[in-house]
Amino acid sequence: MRRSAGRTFAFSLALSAVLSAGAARSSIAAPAGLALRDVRILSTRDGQLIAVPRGTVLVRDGMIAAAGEAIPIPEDFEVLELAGRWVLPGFIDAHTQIGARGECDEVSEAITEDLRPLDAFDPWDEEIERALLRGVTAVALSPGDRNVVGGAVTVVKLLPERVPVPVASREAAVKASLGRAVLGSGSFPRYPTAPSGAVDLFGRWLRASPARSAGEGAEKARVPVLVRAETRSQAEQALSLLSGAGRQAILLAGRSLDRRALDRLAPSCPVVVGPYDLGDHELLLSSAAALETRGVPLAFSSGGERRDLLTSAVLAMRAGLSRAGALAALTENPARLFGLEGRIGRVEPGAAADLVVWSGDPFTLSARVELAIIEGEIAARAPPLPQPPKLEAPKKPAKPEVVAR
Amino acid sequence: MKRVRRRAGGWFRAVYPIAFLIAAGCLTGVLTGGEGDLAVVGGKICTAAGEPILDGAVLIRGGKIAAVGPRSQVDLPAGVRQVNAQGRVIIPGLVDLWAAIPGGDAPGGSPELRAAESLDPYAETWRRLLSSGITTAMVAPGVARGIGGLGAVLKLRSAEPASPEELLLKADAQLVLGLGQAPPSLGAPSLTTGDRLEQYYALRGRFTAARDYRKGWDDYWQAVENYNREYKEHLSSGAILAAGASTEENPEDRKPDESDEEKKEPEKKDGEKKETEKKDAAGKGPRPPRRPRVDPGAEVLLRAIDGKLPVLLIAHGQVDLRHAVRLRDEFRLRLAIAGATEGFRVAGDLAGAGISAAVGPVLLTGWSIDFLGHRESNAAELAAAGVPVALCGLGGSAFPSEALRIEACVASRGGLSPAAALRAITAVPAAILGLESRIGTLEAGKDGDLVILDREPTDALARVLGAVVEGRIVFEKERDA
Amino acid sequence: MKSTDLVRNEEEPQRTRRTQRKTRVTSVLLCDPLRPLRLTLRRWFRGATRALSFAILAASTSALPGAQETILIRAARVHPVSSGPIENGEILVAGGKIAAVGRSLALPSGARVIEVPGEVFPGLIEGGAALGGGADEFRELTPHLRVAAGLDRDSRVFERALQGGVTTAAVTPGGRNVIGGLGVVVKIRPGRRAQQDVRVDAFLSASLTAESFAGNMNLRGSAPFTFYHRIPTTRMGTVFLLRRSFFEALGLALPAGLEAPEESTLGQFLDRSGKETLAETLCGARPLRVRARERQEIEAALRLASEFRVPVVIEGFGEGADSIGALSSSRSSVLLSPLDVSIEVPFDLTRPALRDAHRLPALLDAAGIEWAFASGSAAETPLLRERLGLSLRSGLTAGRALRAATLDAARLLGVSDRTGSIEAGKDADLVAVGGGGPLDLASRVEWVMVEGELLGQETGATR
Amino acid sequence: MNCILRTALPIALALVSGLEGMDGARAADGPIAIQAARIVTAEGDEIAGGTILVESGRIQAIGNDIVVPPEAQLLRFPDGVVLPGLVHPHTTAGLRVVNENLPDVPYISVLDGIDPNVPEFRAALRGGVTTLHVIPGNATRFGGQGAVLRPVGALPEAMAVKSPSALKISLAPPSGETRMAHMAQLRRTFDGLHTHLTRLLPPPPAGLLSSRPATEAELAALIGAPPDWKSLDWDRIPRDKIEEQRRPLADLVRGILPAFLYCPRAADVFKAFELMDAHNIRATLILGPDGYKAVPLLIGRSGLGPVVIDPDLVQYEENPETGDERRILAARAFHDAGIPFAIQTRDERGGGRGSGQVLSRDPASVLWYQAIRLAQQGIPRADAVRAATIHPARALGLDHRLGSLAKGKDANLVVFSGDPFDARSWVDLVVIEGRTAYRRDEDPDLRELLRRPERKF
Repeated sequence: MRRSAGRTFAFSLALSAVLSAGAARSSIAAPAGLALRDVRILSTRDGQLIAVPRGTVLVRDGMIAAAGEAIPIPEDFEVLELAGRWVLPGFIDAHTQIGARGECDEVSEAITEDLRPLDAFDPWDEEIERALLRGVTAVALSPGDRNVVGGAVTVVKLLPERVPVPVASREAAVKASLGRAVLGSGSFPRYPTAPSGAVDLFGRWLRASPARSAGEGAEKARVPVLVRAETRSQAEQALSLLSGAGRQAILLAGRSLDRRALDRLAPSCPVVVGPYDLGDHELLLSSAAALETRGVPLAFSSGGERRDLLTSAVLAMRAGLSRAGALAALTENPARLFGLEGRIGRVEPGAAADLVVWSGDPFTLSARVELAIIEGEIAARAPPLPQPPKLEAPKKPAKPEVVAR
Repeated sequence: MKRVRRRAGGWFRAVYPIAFLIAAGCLTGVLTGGEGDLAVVGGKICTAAGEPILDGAVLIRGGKIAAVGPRSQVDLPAGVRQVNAQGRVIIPGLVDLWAAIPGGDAPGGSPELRAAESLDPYAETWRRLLSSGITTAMVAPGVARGIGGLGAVLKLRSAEPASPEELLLKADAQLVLGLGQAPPSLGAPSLTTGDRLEQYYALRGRFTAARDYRKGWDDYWQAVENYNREYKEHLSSGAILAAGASTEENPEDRKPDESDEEKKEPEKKDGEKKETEKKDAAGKGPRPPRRPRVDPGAEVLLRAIDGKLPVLLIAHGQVDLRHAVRLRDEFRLRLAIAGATEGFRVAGDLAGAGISAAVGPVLLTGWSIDFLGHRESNAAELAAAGVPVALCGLGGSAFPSEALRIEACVASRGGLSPAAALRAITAVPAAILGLESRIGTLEAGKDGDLVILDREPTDALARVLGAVVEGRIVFEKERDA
Repeated sequence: MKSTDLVRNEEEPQRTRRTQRKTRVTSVLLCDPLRPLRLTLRRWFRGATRALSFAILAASTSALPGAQETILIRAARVHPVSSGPIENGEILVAGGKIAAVGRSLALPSGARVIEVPGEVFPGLIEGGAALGGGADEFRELTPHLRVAAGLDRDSRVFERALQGGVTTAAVTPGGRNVIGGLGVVVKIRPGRRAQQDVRVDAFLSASLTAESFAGNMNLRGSAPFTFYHRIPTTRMGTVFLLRRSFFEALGLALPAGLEAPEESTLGQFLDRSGKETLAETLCGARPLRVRARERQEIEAALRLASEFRVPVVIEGFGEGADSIGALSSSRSSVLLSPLDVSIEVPFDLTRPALRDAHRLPALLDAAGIEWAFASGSAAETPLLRERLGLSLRSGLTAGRALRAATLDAARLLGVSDRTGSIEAGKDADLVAVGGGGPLDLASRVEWVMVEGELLGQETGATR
Repeated sequence: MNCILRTALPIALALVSGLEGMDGARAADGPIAIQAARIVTAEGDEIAGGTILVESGRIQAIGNDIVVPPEAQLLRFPDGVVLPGLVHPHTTAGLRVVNENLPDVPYISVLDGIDPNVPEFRAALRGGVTTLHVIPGNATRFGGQGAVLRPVGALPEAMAVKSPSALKISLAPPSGETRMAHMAQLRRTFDGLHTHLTRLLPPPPAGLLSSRPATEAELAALIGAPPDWKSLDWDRIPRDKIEEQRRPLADLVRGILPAFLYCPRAADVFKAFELMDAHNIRATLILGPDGYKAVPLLIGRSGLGPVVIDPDLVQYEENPETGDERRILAARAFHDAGIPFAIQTRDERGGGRGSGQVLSRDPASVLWYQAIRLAQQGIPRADAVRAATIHPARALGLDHRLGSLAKGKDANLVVFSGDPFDARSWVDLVVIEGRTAYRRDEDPDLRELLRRPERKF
C-alpha cells in the first residue's frame, strides 16, 4: 500500500497549514512569488514525458518563473512545502459545456456560427470547483452537438466565482457537427433530418463563410473547425469538405468512431476523443492508443456531460495509451490545438502558472487534488479528509510548513 | 491470436479443452493435479484479512484454499499445477453486490420475483465480469417499483457457463427494495421527489400487510386446534358414524362459494373465522376451518421480518436513508443499504443502527436528483463513523460492475485507506451477503477465488491478468496485451 | 476534392448566366422548348464529369492496398456474361483488374492459383436500394442532396450484401421525397472511402409511389409541429409538385394552374442549387429515376417523360405491362424488383395488373427496352441472388437474369466500363458459388472478390 | 416459358379428367397409382423410377415392382419427383388476428378463428404443403390451442386433422414485464390449477386436520412446493366439473394435450425444461433467433422431439470487443449436432403493400424455399426434406400418419415437376389422404399467370 493511514492524516495537517498560511499572508507584506518546494513534477514537452522526482516550481506574476531540480528560492517568495507531492500542469478539457449546461444548444436554427457559449457561462456553477478538483484548470467552452454549425469555441480558465476571460483574444475554434444529434425529427421539425442534409448545410456554410467579409471574415476562416462526427463516413465527409475549403480541422470523435473505424479513417488532423464510460468496450477505449500509434495529436473531451476528463484518460491508458501520450492529451495537445502552445499546458518557464498539486500519481485514480493553482492563485483546495476510524500514530510526521520570509 | 470466445455448438466442445490447455499453459508450467487444485506462487498477496504477504503463495486444493502465507512457509505438494505470479499482486476475487441482469434492466415489482429465473448463461456479461476481477456477484430485480424481488448470488465458475445452475451460488439470497429516485437505467424508483413519502408508506404497507397475513394463518392454526379438539370430542361421543358422509357436501353447491372465495379472500377472513367456529346445527360434527391462501409475496416478506432473509435496500438521499433506518427498526430487518449517496449525512444513524452500507457510485459519471449530494469522500466518511463500508455497482448499464475496482481507487482518493478500499469490494460485501465464511478473503478454508493483477489493487491502471474460481483458471488476459 | 463537389459559388456570376438562359428559352419555346438549355448545360457538365472521373481514378489507384496480387482463378465454369459460359475457364487477375479470360491461360510466375470446383460469375449489381442515409424528410423536394454524403459506409448491410454476392450497388435516397436527391454507385468493399465511389451523382431520384405522400398530414390553420405537415398528401399532389419543379428548374413560365397563389401552402419551391441539379438532370447530365410501381404512377411518370422529352428510368414498374409501348417511345428504361418478377408474389392477386409482373422481362426484351434489377430496400439487397433465383420460376432463363443483374445493370448505371462482366480490363469483381449455377438457390456463395481482393470467404458453419 | 410448357404438357396428357376436387364427401376414391422419376420417401431410401399405389386414403404399396391393378388410375410423371406432403409445424395461416389481448387464454382454439377461404391455403397447396399446424402467435402466455389442418375443405372442422393439437405457451414476457414476473405468473397459474383440481376431488373423510407445521422444511413445503401432479388421482376428478377455461391446462398437466413452447431466447430453454419437468408437460420447443446457442443443451435432453427452429436461418452476431460480425448458419448448427429440427416460415401478419415487398412476409406456402435454404447451408438434401416433412410430423405427434412415404401411411404426397431443390420446379400434383387436392394444370390462377406473353405492342 502506497499510503498509510498516518500519511493521510499528515495530509490533512498539511492542508490546514496551507489554509492558515493563506490567512497569514494577508497580514504580512505581499510576497513576490510562490515557491512549490519538494515536489515531483510531471509534464510533457512535444509528447515527451518530463519528470522531476524532487524539484521546485517558482511562480511569479502568475507565470512559471522556473521549474526543476535544485532551484534556489528567492528570499521574498512564499514557500509551500509539499513533501513529495505531485505537480502537474492543469488539464485542459478540449470540449465541454461546463458552467453553461443546457444553454449551449440553440436549436432554432441549424447554423448559428455567431453564438458564443461564453455568454451563457455561470461562474457560480458548482461544477467548476468539481472540475478543478479533478485537475482541470482550463476548458474549451463549446456549443453542444445539436447544430450543424454551433458557434465559437473559447478557451477559458476555471476561476470560480469570477467572470471568465478568454485565454486568447480570438476564438479558439468553430464548433460544427454532422452527428445524429443535429438531425430534426417528426417532433423536432428542423432541417436537416438526414445525414446528407447535414453534409449539404455544412458544405454550404463552408463555401459561404470566407467570402462574407474581407477583414474579420478572413481571420475567422483561419480558425480551426472542431467538428463532431459519429461514423467513419461522416468524418470523411467533414474532413474532405474542410480540406477542400482550406480550413484546419479538429475531429471530435463520436462514440461510434472506435478503433476499427479510426483505422479505416486514418485521420491526419488532430482528434478529440472521449468521454469514455466505465463500461465501454476495449474497441472504443483503445481508439486513443490507436491514434497515438498513428502519431495523431490527441486531446480529451468531457463531452459536456458530468464526466471526468482524467477517468477517460485512465480508461484509455488501460487500453494501451502511454502515460506520456495521456498527459500530453490532457495538457499540451489541447493547448496547441487551440493556438495556445507554450502559454498553458506545461510546467515550464514562461507558461502560465496553472498548476495542480496531487497527493500522488493522478493516473492511479487514488490520488486527489489538494490544490489547484491558476495563474499563481489558489483556485480550489480539497476539503479535509474524513478521519479514519482507528487512528494510528504517524510514524514519520512529515509536517509541511509554510514559511513567509 | 485467435481467441475462442463462445461455446456455440456441439462441434465446439472438441476445441474447448485444447483452448483451455493453451490458456492454462501460458500461465503455468506443469499441467497435472486434480480438478480445483492450483498453487499461485510468488507475488504480493493482499488477503483482505490482514497485512499483505510479500513473495507469498496460495495453495488451493479441491477448490478451497488449503494454505496462504509466505512462499517459504507454504508446502506445495508435487503435481499441483503452479501459477507463477512473480511480480504480480494477488487479491481475493471481487464481490459485487449488485450487478446488472444481462438482457436489460429488469424491473421487479413483487417480493417473490426471483432473479435466479432470468439468468442467461449465454450472455456476454460473465466474461466481462471476470475480466474485471469479479468472481462473485449478486443480480437482483430492479427496484423501479419499490419492491424488487429476490436477488441471486452468482459464482462465475466459467466465462461461458453451460447452465444457470453452474452460476448459482445462492438463489434467493437477499430481498431487494428501493426508495428514492434515480434514473430508471439504474433500476431505482422513477418517481418524482414528491412521492417519496408515499413510497415509504407503500413499502411499509407491504410489510404490515404481511404481518396481517401471518395473523390470518395464526388464526387458522388456532381454529385447526379447536376443530381437532371438538372433532375428537364428537368422535368420543359417537356423534360421527359414517365419517365420509358426515361432512360431505354436494360439490356443486360448494363450487360457487369457493370460486367466490378465491377472489375475495382477504375481506372474508373475519366472516370465515366465525363460520368455522360455528358448529353445524344438524350436529354432524364441527365444520373444518377454511385454509387461507398462500401468498408467496407475503411469505417472502415474513422471512425478511423473521430475520431469515437479509434485505438490501437501495436508497441514495438522506431522507430515504432515514426511512431505511425506520423500516429496519420497525420490522427488525437484517438490512444493508446500497447506494447511500448521501450516507455521510446520516453516517451516525447508520453506524448506531449497525447497518452496513454499499456505496455506489463513488465516481460520479451520470446524473440523477438522488446524486445531488454526491461526494467522493462519502465512503471514507461512513467508514470513519464506523459503518462497515462496501462498494457496489448499481445494477444498470450506467454504473457497470466492471468499474468496481476503479470505484475502489476513487474511494481511496476520497480518503478510504487502500486496505479498507480492498475490503470494501471483497470481505465487506461478502459479509453483507452472509457469505463471509466462504468468500471475501484469502484465508485457509475459504473458496479458492482469487485475481491476479499487475499492480496494486487501488491503482486504476492495474489490469486483471487472470482470475481463478474454486481452483480453476476461468479468465486469462492475452499475453500480448 | 473540389472537383467532386460540383459546386459553384452561389454568388454573382450565376445570376447573369441564368437570366441569359431564360431569355433564350422563351424565344425558341415553340420548336423545342429545352434544346438550347440542354446544349449549354450539357457542355458545361461534360467538363465537370471529366474532371470528376479523373479525380476518382487518382484516388482509387493510390489508396487501395492489397489489390496488386496476381491471381489465376480456375473454375469448372466461368460466366463472363458478355459472352457464353466457358467450361473449365480461367481468369487472370492482376492489379485488381481482369487481365485475361479464357482457357489454359499462361500462369505468370508468382501468381496465386485459386481452384473453384463450382462456377464463377461477375459480382451482382444492385440497381437501386436505400442502403442508408435516406432522404431528408424536412422537405419534399431535395434534388441537390447527395446520398453519398450521408451514407454510412461501415453499415452492416454492405458486409451482408457482399456475403450474398453483391459487389456493386446503386444507393438511392428512398422514396419518401418527391425528389429525393442524387444517388451514388458504390463498390461494396469494407473500409471503402467516399472518394472511391464508382460514380457519384449517378442519377437523380424522384418518387411517385404512395411512400411520397403516405403519412403526410394536412395542415389546417395551426403552425406545423412536425415535418410531416408537408405536402403532398395525395398522389395528385405528388405529380403536381414534380411537374411544377420541372418547370421551375427549366426557368419556364408556369402554365396557368401550376402558378401557386399568394402564401402558398402547396409545398416548397426549389432553391437555386435544387433548380440547377434538376435542370442539369433534365438536360441529360444524368438519368432521372422515378419510383413508380402502380399503373397510375407509371403512367404519370411516362406522361412527364414525354411532356419534357426526357428519358426516365422507372424503378419498380410492377404494374407496367400495359405501359411498355409508351416506354419505348420515350427511350426510357426500367428497374424491376426481383420479387415482383417472381411468380410467388401475386398469390393473393389483389391487383390484377400485378398478374403480369413476372412477364415483364419477356415483354421488355420483346420491345427492346433496357432493364435491370433493383430490390429497393436494405433488407432485400443481401438476398438479391436468392431472389433472382426465385424469379426464374416465371420462366426467365438463368442467363438472362444474370445478365440483367450484372452487365445490363452496369450499363444502366453507367459503370459498364468498370464492372458487370468478366472481360479483360474490367475490375476483378467476381463471385464463386459451389455446386449449381450462379442463381441456383441451393448453391452457396463460396467467396467474393472485389477489385482483386478476396472478401467474405465463408468457411462453413459457426467459426 | 418453354421449360414450363415442356413439363406441363405431359401432365396434362397423363392426368385423367375424371379427378374431382377435394371439397366433396370424404368417401374413399378409387385407387391411384403414381409413377415418377424419383420417389423421396423421407425416412427410407430414395426410389428411382418407382410407383406408389394409393387406396382408401392410404399408401397401399410403394416400390419399384408394384403391380398396378387395372382399376387404378395411373398417373405418370416421367420427370417428376414425389415427396411426402410438406408439413408446416408452426404457422398462423388463416388467422386474421394471431393473439388474444389477454395473457392467459388457454381455452381458445384456432378452429374458431380460421377462415378457410384465405388465399394462403390455396397457396399452400401450390407450394406442396399438405399439413399446416395453425396455432396462436407468440405474444401471449397461454395463447390457446392449435389445430392440425389440411388446406382443403370449406369449413375449419372439415380441414382439421387433429384438434386440439397443442397448447401454445410463450416464454416471451410481454413488454414492460420481466422473465421473472412471467415465470412467477406461470407458477401462479399452475398453482391455481392444482388448487382447483384438488378441490374437485371428493372431500376427504372428516378427520383431524394437520396442525401448524413445526419445522422450517414443513413450512417451506406448505408455501413453496410445486404442485404434485403425479399423485393427483385423475380418475376421481369429474372432468365435466373442471372449469371450462382451465380444462386445456388440466389436459396439459395430465399429459393428454402437448404444448408448443416458444423460447424467444436460448436461455429460455432452461426454463422450458424446468416447466416441462415440474408440470409433466410434453412439449415441442419453438426456438428464437439465437436458438442455436442452446444446441449443447438440447443434445443433453433425452426424450425431446424435434425442435422448430427460427425462420431466419442465418443469424448475425457482433463481437463487441472486435466489432466484427459473425455470420452464423443457424440451421447448420442443429444439423451438425444431430438434433432433429423442423423448419417454419416467417408469416407475420401485417406488413402491407406499402413496402412493395410481398415476400418479406414469407407465407406458409414457401416452406420449400426454406428447405432449399437448408441445402444452401450445406445440409444434405435428404435431411433438408426431413426438416420439412417427417420432423415436423413427429413434432406434432403425427409421424405414424404423416411426413414420409411408406406403406400404410396417409397418402399425402406432392409431385414436383423436377428437382424440388430447383426453384424452377413446380408442384404438379398434390394428393391428400388419397384424393387429388391440387393439379397445376387445373390451377386457374397459375394458368392465367403462366400463359405466354401474347400482348402486342
